[in-house]
Amino acid sequence: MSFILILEQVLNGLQFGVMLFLMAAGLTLVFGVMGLINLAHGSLYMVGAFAAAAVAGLTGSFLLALIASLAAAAAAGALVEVTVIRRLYDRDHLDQVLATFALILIFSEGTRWLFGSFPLFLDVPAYLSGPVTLPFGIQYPLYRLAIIAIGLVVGAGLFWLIARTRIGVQIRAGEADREMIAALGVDISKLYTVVFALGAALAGLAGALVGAIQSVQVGMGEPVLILAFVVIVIGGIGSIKGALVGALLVGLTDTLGGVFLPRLFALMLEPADAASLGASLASMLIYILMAAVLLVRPSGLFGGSA
Amino acid sequence: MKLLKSLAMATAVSTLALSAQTMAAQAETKIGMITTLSGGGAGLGVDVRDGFMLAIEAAGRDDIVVVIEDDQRKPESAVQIADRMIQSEKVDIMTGIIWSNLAMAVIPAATAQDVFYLSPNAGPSALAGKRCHKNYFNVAWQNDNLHEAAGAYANDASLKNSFIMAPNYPAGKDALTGYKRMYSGELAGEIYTKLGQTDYAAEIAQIRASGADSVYFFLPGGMGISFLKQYADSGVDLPVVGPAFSFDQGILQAVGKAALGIKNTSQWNKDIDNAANAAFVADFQAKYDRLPSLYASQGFDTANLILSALDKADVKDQDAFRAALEAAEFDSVRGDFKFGPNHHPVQNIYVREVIQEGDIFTNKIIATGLSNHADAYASECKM
Amino acid sequence: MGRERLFNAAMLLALLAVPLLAWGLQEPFIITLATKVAILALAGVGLNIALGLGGLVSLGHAAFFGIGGYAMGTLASHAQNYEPLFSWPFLFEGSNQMPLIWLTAVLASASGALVIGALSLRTSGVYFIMITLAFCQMLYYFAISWSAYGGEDGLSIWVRNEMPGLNTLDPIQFFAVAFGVLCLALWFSARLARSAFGLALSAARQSEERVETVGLAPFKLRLVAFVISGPITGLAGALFADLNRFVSPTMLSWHTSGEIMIFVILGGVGRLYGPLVGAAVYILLEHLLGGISEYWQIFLGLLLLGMVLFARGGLIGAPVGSGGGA
Amino acid sequence: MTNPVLKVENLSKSFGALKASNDVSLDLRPGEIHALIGPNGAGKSTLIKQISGGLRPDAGRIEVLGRDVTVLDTVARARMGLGRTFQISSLAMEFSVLQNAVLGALGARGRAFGLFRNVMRDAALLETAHDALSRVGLQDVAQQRTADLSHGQRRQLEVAVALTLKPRLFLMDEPMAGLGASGSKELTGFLDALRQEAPILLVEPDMDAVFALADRISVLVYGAVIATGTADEIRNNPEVRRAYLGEEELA
Repeated sequence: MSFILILEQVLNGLQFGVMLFLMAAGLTLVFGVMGLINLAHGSLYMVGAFAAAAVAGLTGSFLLALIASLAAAAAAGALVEVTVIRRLYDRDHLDQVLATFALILIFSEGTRWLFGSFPLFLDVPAYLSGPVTLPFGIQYPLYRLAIIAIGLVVGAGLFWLIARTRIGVQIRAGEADREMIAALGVDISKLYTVVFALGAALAGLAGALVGAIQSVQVGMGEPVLILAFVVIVIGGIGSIKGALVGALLVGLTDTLGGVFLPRLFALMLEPADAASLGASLASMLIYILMAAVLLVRPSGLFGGSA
Repeated sequence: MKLLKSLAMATAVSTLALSAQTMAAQAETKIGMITTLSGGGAGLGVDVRDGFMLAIEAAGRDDIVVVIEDDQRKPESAVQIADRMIQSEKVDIMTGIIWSNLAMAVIPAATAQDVFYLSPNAGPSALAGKRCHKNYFNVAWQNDNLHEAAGAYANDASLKNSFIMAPNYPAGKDALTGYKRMYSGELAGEIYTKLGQTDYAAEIAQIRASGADSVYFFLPGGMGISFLKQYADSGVDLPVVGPAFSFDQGILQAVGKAALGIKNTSQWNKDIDNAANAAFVADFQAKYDRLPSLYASQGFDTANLILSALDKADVKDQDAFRAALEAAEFDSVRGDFKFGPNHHPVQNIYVREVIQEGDIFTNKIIATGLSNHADAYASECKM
Repeated sequence: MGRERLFNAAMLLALLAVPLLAWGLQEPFIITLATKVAILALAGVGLNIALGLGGLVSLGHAAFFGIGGYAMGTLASHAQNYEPLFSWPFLFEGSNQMPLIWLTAVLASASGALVIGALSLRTSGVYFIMITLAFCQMLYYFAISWSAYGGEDGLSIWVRNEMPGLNTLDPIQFFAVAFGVLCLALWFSARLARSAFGLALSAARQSEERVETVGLAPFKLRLVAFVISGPITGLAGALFADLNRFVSPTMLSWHTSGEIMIFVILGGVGRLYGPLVGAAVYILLEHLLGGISEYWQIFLGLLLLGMVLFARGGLIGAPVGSGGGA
Repeated sequence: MTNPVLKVENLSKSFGALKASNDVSLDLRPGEIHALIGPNGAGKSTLIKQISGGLRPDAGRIEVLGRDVTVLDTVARARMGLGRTFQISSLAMEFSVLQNAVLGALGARGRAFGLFRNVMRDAALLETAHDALSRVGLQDVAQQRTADLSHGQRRQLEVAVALTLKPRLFLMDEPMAGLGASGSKELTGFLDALRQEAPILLVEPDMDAVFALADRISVLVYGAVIATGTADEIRNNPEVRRAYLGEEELA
């Protein structure tokens, strides 16, 4: 159990956390401002990845692909908001769950109809590929460092937008009291479309960034969606700060748990059992973490209203 | 264009079947195909169906009706469709299932109701051993075979300390058991990852620290793509060996140059030189505008096996038809094809290497991992 | 209320008539389909007690559906392999008798509901939805790696379990069993809705403060509702596993929770026969659309979306008009 | 004077800098109506919420019938006979008027886990419910949905539901709000008789009703009780006059 391996795993945890933050930020924003549960958020992640793969295939430029992922996801988000989501704001969570559950079906099979049934090619650009040696002699993929950097930059941008800009003021006011800002003459419907499209763009970017090192295929958004929900619940729904803390917590727990639990059990049980028991407990770990947090703080670490 | 064509054909065939259902002409042979045609794993089902239909249409017989249904990779849907095909559409033969868990849900019940089941893919160990059945045939392989061949190849390539990895589910455990059955070297590590895991940074770090001399992994579908891309990007350049599932035609294009040079084991490749194989590859590419994958070859062989048996016996006379199937006198794309006592293939399993032809990634055979290899469960099977 | 009662009776009769007709025409598959509708409606009736009556939006009811399924799977697999399940305090080799299996399924899912309920009911709103989802996912991942009972490959039972006095292999008789249990559950939930407990639980859904002020503890009411709701969905799980003669972790996945919730919402939340109508429509759609095209799920998605956006009161609300409710 | 039904000693509660309750002490004696008046934002509702158990005080004690209830929750206090009506009515809107009353009677009985028998055919509960409804004059709208009631009728239903609990004391938060002149007069008469059944701590801005009904009045300003006494004592108390009544000439 070398020190270098532990450090490398912590970096992996951070990278996973940052990616989860991009997903969770949009989700918690949409719920915080509009009080809407959006199960189709994972589909926007997929739309971003597919758009990036398509543009990278045509133009060969990774930068254009990232821009395309932001644009495509934002456009898809805005379209869905105007046609469907707009009718759901005054409905209860039940109808929102069912409507967005239906959207998942439409997005998944629609994407498969357009792009075919096989995974798409999206690769790390040459200038970002290969490992780089960090202090303490750690060999770490440059691209993952890039993801951490991009994630933190986008995160800082989001905090700046929320804290400093006009839209930020409207978003925070909207979170506090939706009826009030309508009364104050803020064009509610435009604000909601912008917030929803912003959340979608963030998810699309996450999809594109991760798509380069994972598989761009139909249904890739779903496992990430569940993780994003776990993150915003731990962090406290509606709080961007909560989403960041929750994302890093889940990222580290999932990564380090997956590595150290099997070794922990290996001390007690013989290898084969330790490996499978460790692996199964590791996959349950984040759900145990979420249940524990909710029992101690029923509305998340930084949670406001339920 | 090709999507619309296969879409139209599939609808035509199933509507034809539905209309034909009322007048169940005696002479007719009805085949029910249940496979995964929607969701993430749809690529495999589409390949098996396209390979199968290529052979059926080439035969141009009008006394065969094929009913195709999508199981959405859900066991209860597969069971529901199987019940309908057996109880209401009275099919004689069934095929198509890709995944082991769906196979376990459907096959025992189907064979118990006197329906022949020819598996074009899933080969769970239970159905090859204690719970084999006279009406059950597997045309592809038993799940462990490709992994056993990889173990044998590791010995030949004098790999002494390999790090092995698979998802934490039955097929994953079977895979590593199969590899260890043939592999005689040391194990630098044996880890099970979460099913559907997409980030392997933690595992790659463990490989780097384990001092292994090679890596053997079984990660089907999207899991394999993620692992290969992250492995190529991590700077760990230990040789990698895997089963064909992560290197077949549908997956290779999404992995790209990260897979170049990687050795993988398969019972089929497009460069096996026999007439049937060359014709199959050409016809498939002409009809579907893409290179066939090993799943397509398995679908194609399954159809030709049925056609050869129908030439010799009527499917209603079950014993005669079973004997015809066991004889397996058809020219398989894999060359000579014969069944073992438990109706699983006894065949060569080759070692392939990933190469690039133009802008298409594909494989070429470099060695034979195991020749005339039967599965390890045949002895437990008492038909 | 009269019109709704008439509509409900018509729905129940339809569910009875279709398989009987199919039995006459020797169409066993239609009977199996009707049995599946009855069983999934039963799962919905279970959820509707917590969701419709108590306002508890649980996205984790697949946990009980799966526990019931695995209770059946465990007992039946030990019975068919003659391996003892446990030898202390008495040698028990599993069983393939439905009554004993149902009892085990009900007890197992009730204790599951007690544990999950006691922990989850400390939260409310979206947090409650998410914590129930979390417990369900925990069981899902546990089942996948629990190789003793097949893990992800699932567990197949060769022969359907027996019911004294009936041949459950005959589709129509197994339909009768499922239909009977569904009618029992509908009768029980109707009585429950009009009982003292039903009144208090429904009041807690409308105004928690009012219930506290009259001296009743909302937490206890909701926990009891959860512990009544869980086993009914668990019993449906056992029957579903018997229908397919197969148990697998997919019964525990959050998709299954979503589908059970769809049955309740489609039919109209809080409507007594909502789950019956919802399950029937959903399965009919899945069956009919399945054949049309490879991309049939797009149409299913569009139809579901249309129903949510335009049929406000659910499928029962539309023809029967508002009013009614618990 | 037997010992008081309700005793509040040095109750304090602050939200950040705001001292909503500032060392409040008061009591409620049997057969008495004790009115609590004060300008808006004086902390009347916060005080009621602490007495009923909805809010935990920072300091101080609350005693009901001689037992310390400071740490008990709303449900426990209700079971000890503390009946309450709300400033913003909190009723089961989907229920009929009768169902809300039966809910109260069920609460009084304490056991709500009858799973089978139809609660609306339970003779004992129905009798209590109908009796309470007729006492507040709602018996002829018993079958109407609560959501369709007028604001005044909802105030009456709040009182009726409290009655079904057969409480040992009443906490009433502005029961007259929204009632017309005739409604207020009627309710004033009703409360006057009610005091024999159980004493009432009444928060009410309607001065005529307060001075007509209250045996004692406490004046709450900025969270503190500045004076307690009979109607006349309060009317002539200079501090009260300056802090609260100001120029408003008393009838």
